[in-house]
Amino acid sequence: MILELDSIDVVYDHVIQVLKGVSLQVPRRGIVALLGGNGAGKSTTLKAISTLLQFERGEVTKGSILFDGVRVEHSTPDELVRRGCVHVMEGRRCFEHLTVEENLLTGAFTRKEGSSVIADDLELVYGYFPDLKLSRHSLAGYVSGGIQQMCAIGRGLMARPRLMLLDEPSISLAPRVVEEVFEIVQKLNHEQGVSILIAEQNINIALKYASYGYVLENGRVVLDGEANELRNNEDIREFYLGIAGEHRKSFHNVKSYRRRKRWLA
Amino acid sequence: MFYNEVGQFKTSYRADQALFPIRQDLIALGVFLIFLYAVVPFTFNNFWLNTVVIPTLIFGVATIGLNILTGYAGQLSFGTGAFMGVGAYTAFKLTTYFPEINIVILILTSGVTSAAIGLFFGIPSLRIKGLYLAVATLAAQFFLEWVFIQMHWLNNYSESGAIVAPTRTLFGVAITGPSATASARYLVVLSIVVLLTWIAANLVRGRFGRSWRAVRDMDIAAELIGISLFGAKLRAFAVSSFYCGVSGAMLVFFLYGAAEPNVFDINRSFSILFMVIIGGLGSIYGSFLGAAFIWNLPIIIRLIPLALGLRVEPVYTEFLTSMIEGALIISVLIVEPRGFARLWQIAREKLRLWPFPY
Amino acid sequence: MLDILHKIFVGPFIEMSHAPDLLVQVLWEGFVSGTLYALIALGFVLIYKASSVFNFAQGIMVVFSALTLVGLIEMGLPAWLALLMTVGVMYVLAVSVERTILLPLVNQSQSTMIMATIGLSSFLIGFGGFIFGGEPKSMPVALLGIPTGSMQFSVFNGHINIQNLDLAAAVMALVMVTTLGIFFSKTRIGRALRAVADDHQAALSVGITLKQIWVIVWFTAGIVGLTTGIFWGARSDVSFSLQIIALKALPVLILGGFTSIPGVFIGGLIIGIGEQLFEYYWGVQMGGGTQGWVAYMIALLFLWVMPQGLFGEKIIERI
Amino acid sequence: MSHQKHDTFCKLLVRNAEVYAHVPAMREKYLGIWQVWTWAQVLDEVIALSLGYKEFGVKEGDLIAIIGNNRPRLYWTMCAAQALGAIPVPLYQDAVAEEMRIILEKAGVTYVVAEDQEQADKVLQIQGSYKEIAHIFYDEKRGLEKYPIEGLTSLDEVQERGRSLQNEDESARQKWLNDVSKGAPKSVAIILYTSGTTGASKGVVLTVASLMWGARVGNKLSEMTEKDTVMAFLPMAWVGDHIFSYAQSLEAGFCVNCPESPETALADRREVGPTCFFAPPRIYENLITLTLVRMHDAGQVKRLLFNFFLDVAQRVGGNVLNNETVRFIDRLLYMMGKIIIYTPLKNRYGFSRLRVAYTAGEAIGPDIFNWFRALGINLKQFYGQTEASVYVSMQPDGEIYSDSVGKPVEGVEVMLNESGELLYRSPGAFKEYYNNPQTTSVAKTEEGWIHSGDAALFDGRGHLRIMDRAKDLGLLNDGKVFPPKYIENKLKYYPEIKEAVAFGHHRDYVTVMINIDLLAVGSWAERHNVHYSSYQELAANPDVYAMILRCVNLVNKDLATDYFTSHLQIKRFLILHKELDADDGELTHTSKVRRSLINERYKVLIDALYDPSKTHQFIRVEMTYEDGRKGIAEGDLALWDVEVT
Repeated sequence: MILELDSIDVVYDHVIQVLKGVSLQVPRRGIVALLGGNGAGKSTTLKAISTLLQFERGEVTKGSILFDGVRVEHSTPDELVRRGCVHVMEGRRCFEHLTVEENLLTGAFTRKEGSSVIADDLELVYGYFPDLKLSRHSLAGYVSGGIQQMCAIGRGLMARPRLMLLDEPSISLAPRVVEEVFEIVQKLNHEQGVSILIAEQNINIALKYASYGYVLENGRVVLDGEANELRNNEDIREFYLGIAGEHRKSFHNVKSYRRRKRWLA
Repeated sequence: MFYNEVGQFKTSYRADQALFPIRQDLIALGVFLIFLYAVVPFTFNNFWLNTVVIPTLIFGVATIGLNILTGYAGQLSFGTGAFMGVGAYTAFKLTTYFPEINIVILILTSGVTSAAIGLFFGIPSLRIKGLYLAVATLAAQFFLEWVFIQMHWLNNYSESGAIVAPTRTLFGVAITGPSATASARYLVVLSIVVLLTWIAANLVRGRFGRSWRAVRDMDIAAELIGISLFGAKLRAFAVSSFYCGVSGAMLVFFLYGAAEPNVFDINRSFSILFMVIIGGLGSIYGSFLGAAFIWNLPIIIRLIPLALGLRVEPVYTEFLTSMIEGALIISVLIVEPRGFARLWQIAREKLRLWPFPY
Repeated sequence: MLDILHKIFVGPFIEMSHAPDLLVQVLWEGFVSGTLYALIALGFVLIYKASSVFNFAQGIMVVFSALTLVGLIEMGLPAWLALLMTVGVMYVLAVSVERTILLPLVNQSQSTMIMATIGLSSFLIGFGGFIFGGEPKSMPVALLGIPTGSMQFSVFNGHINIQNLDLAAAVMALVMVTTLGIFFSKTRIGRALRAVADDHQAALSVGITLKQIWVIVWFTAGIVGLTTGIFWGARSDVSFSLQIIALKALPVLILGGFTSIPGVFIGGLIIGIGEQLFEYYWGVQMGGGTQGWVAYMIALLFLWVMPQGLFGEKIIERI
Repeated sequence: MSHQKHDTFCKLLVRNAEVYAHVPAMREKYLGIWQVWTWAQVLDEVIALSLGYKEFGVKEGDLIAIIGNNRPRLYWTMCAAQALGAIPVPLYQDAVAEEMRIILEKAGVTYVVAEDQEQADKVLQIQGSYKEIAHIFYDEKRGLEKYPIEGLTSLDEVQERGRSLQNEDESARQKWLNDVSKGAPKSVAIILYTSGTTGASKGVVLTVASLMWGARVGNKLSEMTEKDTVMAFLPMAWVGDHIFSYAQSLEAGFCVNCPESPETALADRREVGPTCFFAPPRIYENLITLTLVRMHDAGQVKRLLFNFFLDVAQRVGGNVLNNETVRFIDRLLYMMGKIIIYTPLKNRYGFSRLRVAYTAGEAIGPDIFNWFRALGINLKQFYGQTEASVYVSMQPDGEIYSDSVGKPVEGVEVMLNESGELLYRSPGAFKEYYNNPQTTSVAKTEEGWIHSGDAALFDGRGHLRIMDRAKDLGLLNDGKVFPPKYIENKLKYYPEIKEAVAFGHHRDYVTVMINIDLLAVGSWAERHNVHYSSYQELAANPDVYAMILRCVNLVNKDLATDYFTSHLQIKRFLILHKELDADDGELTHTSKVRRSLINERYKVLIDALYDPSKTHQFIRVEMTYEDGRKGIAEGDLALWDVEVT
């Protein structure tokens, strides 16, 4: 196991409890999906792992996070990056006033090797993301969403990570682009052996690539299992895939009262 | 603990949106007003009235003004001192030309001129915002300061360059000038302050207030839903300068009795900005908390060593004050960015929920 | 009415043509104050470029560093040791600012950060005054090996004199601007600085250590402040009134653009020269003392046309 | 205005419309503010409804089922129906469609008034198999606008029809008033289907006269006037709500407040501030659990103050309320406690303006009873039955003891038969069980005595003490009496335990089956870093078992102190893997335990409890989700022993 979370609690501003007893594991070279609607606590979980939480007045109040067997929940983001855990944040977050290439180069900030080694890595990233090479000199602020997403992942790759945390890469991207991005991520996993933890709302695509999945609902893991097991779990299909019974759920007879969901048995 | 809200329910939206929907708050306010009107003028001696209470009230009005512009409308401004000066000089000129008109009315009308000038210096806000807008207000501050010094017509060509408040009466009692007693001046100032605070509180809750806050929070979105940014910002400048103008006029007529141009310099703008930050951005009663604190801080610092008996040269107290002021602003911004008002609000909320934590 | 128009639009230019040497002298005076404005503004740009925070306390850091230097020299320390000690003091200041203000306020809005720096400037005034006393002090120029005396030139059959001190200041300003310009665009740390300015959370996620970056930036701004303090103190004595003049940096920045280092130099010259010319040819008729507000009026005019200044980065706003 | 003239509820309404014309009669919180109707307005609304119903063919003798939360127009439908001679039949709104069909069919209901889309859907589903329903009316439009069914109309339309009728024909209103004035007290006022703890639910037929007697007695006991105000939040099918929010309100003229929804009932109650409050023990238990859970999360100082002054209250509160003599220091401490804890607590409960609070329907745990009296809330326990128009016995002022139900009410005769069952004779007695003469004859003897079905005894102070349901009263093998309710109430005092079922009839010792409270145990689990993702996982956790063991030991210690009850100590217990729920028929809709069904459905668990060799027992049980979908709940439950002193 490259990453193990043991029932962590996260509280913002000492008051708002966001995560309650979340535990999950990511096997070495595995792809794991963290599923759930917005506000379920997916981004918070990733920020707890990459310790970006401390800069949002959030803190892990209970439980522990082991990366490669070492407790990291109270370390600093740059230490995490040096150990090989990179967090590609939600909404891509490229540096708008830097060019695409400068963005990639900042990705290698923590690397000690000489400029020649970094140049090779640059070519490697361009190999995986050919489109990036075309727009390498334009300001990241002006390129399309898809390119920005690839630039963000490429930037993460430049730090030669062993674990990448991808936060909703499919957000505001066209389905064809999402497919393309996920294909490349899978290739990365196979060829470079980078294990991936993806937080996604788009359950369809996440379960297509991930081997194992956790379902988060307002801060608690309510269900977890193998990807195909989850795919045909009857409650997942009803609430996240909108399929009731065999046919697709029609929304014109939506009730004005809400059925209380019970995750029993 | 003191709140007993059982039995207080609303049967109309108007009642639900009242300024003080909970009865206990209304009672507390009533008691406080009675204390201010009946008890303070007779029990407090001149020292307390002149150095603590009246200045706090007067600067409270200026702080409300700046709060409307910076706290509610989100437009940074360093021109408060100058707008106060405009109010003071206008009142002085008006009372020299129309001595028989009641001084209180003149003071309120002097606010109108400073509102007009505030409006003028608000025009740049159409195209620029944030730091860039700070330049426009700095321009106003330095330019107006220069005008106060240069244009002798403003102070009726007096050699000292200062303006002196002549004696004026209200209902036969002298309220300005040397012969006015502290409690008379206090009562007039209090009435004006209560009136202006009430207007501000409702203004901020109403349509104006909502458009200001929308502009502050996300001006692009505000524009999209149809709020004219320029209109909202200009209104904020106008109302804010009106309050600063009236406060400046009161400062000269009801407190100092006379004033040179340096009373309204950039340092005055900074100290009012401190009052707004510490009091609480975007809160009317927070302005008074901030004004009371920042104005009385140097007095406290001077009193404590005297009480402890050790001699401190006056220049050191000045440095000590600005050190504490600076440190305090930073700590307020870290602990509670919304200032004393928010702390007061949290305390009130805790009392309402007592003994439960949530 | 006509003669007023004449006074404003025609008179001054006639005067200029009559006494060209006087014009050159005024231009040189403008150039000198322009360089000093540029130096102050440089401190502002450094911090803005790296943390999008407009540091109101930059003016006071100039005064504070100069005061420390003079105070140490008066205590009998040799000049070079005093200089070294002051640099140390500025480093300690940079670290403590990062620890007490920048880290706790990491995610706050820009206006909150501005108010924090205003608080910092008020604190530094008090602290500086408390330790070094309030009276203005004169900068022991000779000890620090700064050229004194002046040179005469004859031009347009009149003569102008140029202080060596001002020349040195101009050279120093140019040196600083070029080195910092290159540092920001080409080096690894420079790129990291710009990344932090754009999105400090994303910078963190890539492994840039925020603490280290901010300390570097505030320290360099401190050094720039010290050099400004030395040259400013040499011209007029070192006193807290400088803080008001430091506010002039704002119009300079607006002209030059908040994030461009070369732009700051040009902006500083425009303001410096513009101010002197206006004061000498127009201000006198209006009773003098116009330097106080002319700079801001110039900046306002520019803003009306180019909201992001001459060289500043385009403001990118996406919803 | 002598009593005889106003002998039906409709006549009372007409009187109120004159005498208390401008006094508020009913309030409903809707869209954030309270909508108010005075008595005069209520009369107009009822007339419009009544005439409207007539237009839709409602005639004398028809049965109108009323299903839904407490809504003004559902209460007015009762009066509107009674004016036409029809009989309102309120049902439990949280019953599953299948359960409702049985009652609708048994009663032969022809019209149904459903509150909202949820209830309307159930009735539409029932219409598939029970064809007799002529028309369905609904109050809340949300979601129903697009339903293309012609037998479905909104109450707005009904009232519209009623008002337009009055416009066309001036005399319509007067004709309605004349019919009402001819109303006979003997006529049937309402049919209430009991929750039926033992076997199928029975339809209790109550005449206007008996309900009127109950209302007058109730109002006299609590000195209700038109200035009072109460909350209507209990199920409308329960006699407690009917007598309190309908009969007594009409008789005394006080105001009834309907909360916006069941979830906001507590907050709405705090806004209204009722002067008189009535609820079953379950509501008081939940309040205590809520308080203790929140106080666990409170800060150090608050918790210290809370615990200190709570002890003072437990020690001295009761006698302060009964104004017995108390040491000066205690009285001082109690005064301080009043300012710091008790009044604010009452404020949070919404009880600050309370003159008197009642509990009935089930025996309340003595510790729970004392908790509220200690805080200074004038809580009283009384004993009543649907069949007796509620009031049988009431705790008189000054003589309030936690384990008694007081003395028989004026006009009610009480006696105990040889097997200890309580019988009573009262003007409030019910007429019959609807369409069920056979059980009626069993319950009512010739001389008018009614079998209560509860075992009771008279204690030394002449007060009545209810032991338990007669059928549930068991005997241990050594012949000692075994009252399961008595033990269960002691267990339910602890916030961690939501429900408990005790076994011991024809057994050697007492064992217990426990349901944990998800709220209390969940917050305990969070504090102790216990990881769980579902109710079943938490219920099976050994630490939770240990916690429940501590509670059982405390109960045993308490039982051991009294010679009469020491034989009732619990020897073994288990924690059930699912919550007992009304949808599965294990509880009634007023959350009383259905022992017969539980004994039969969980027989395998009970036998395991009495087989010392077994430490675990597998159980597989069918359960229903909210929307009626069936699911299987299975699990291997641990059985723990408890040493007995």
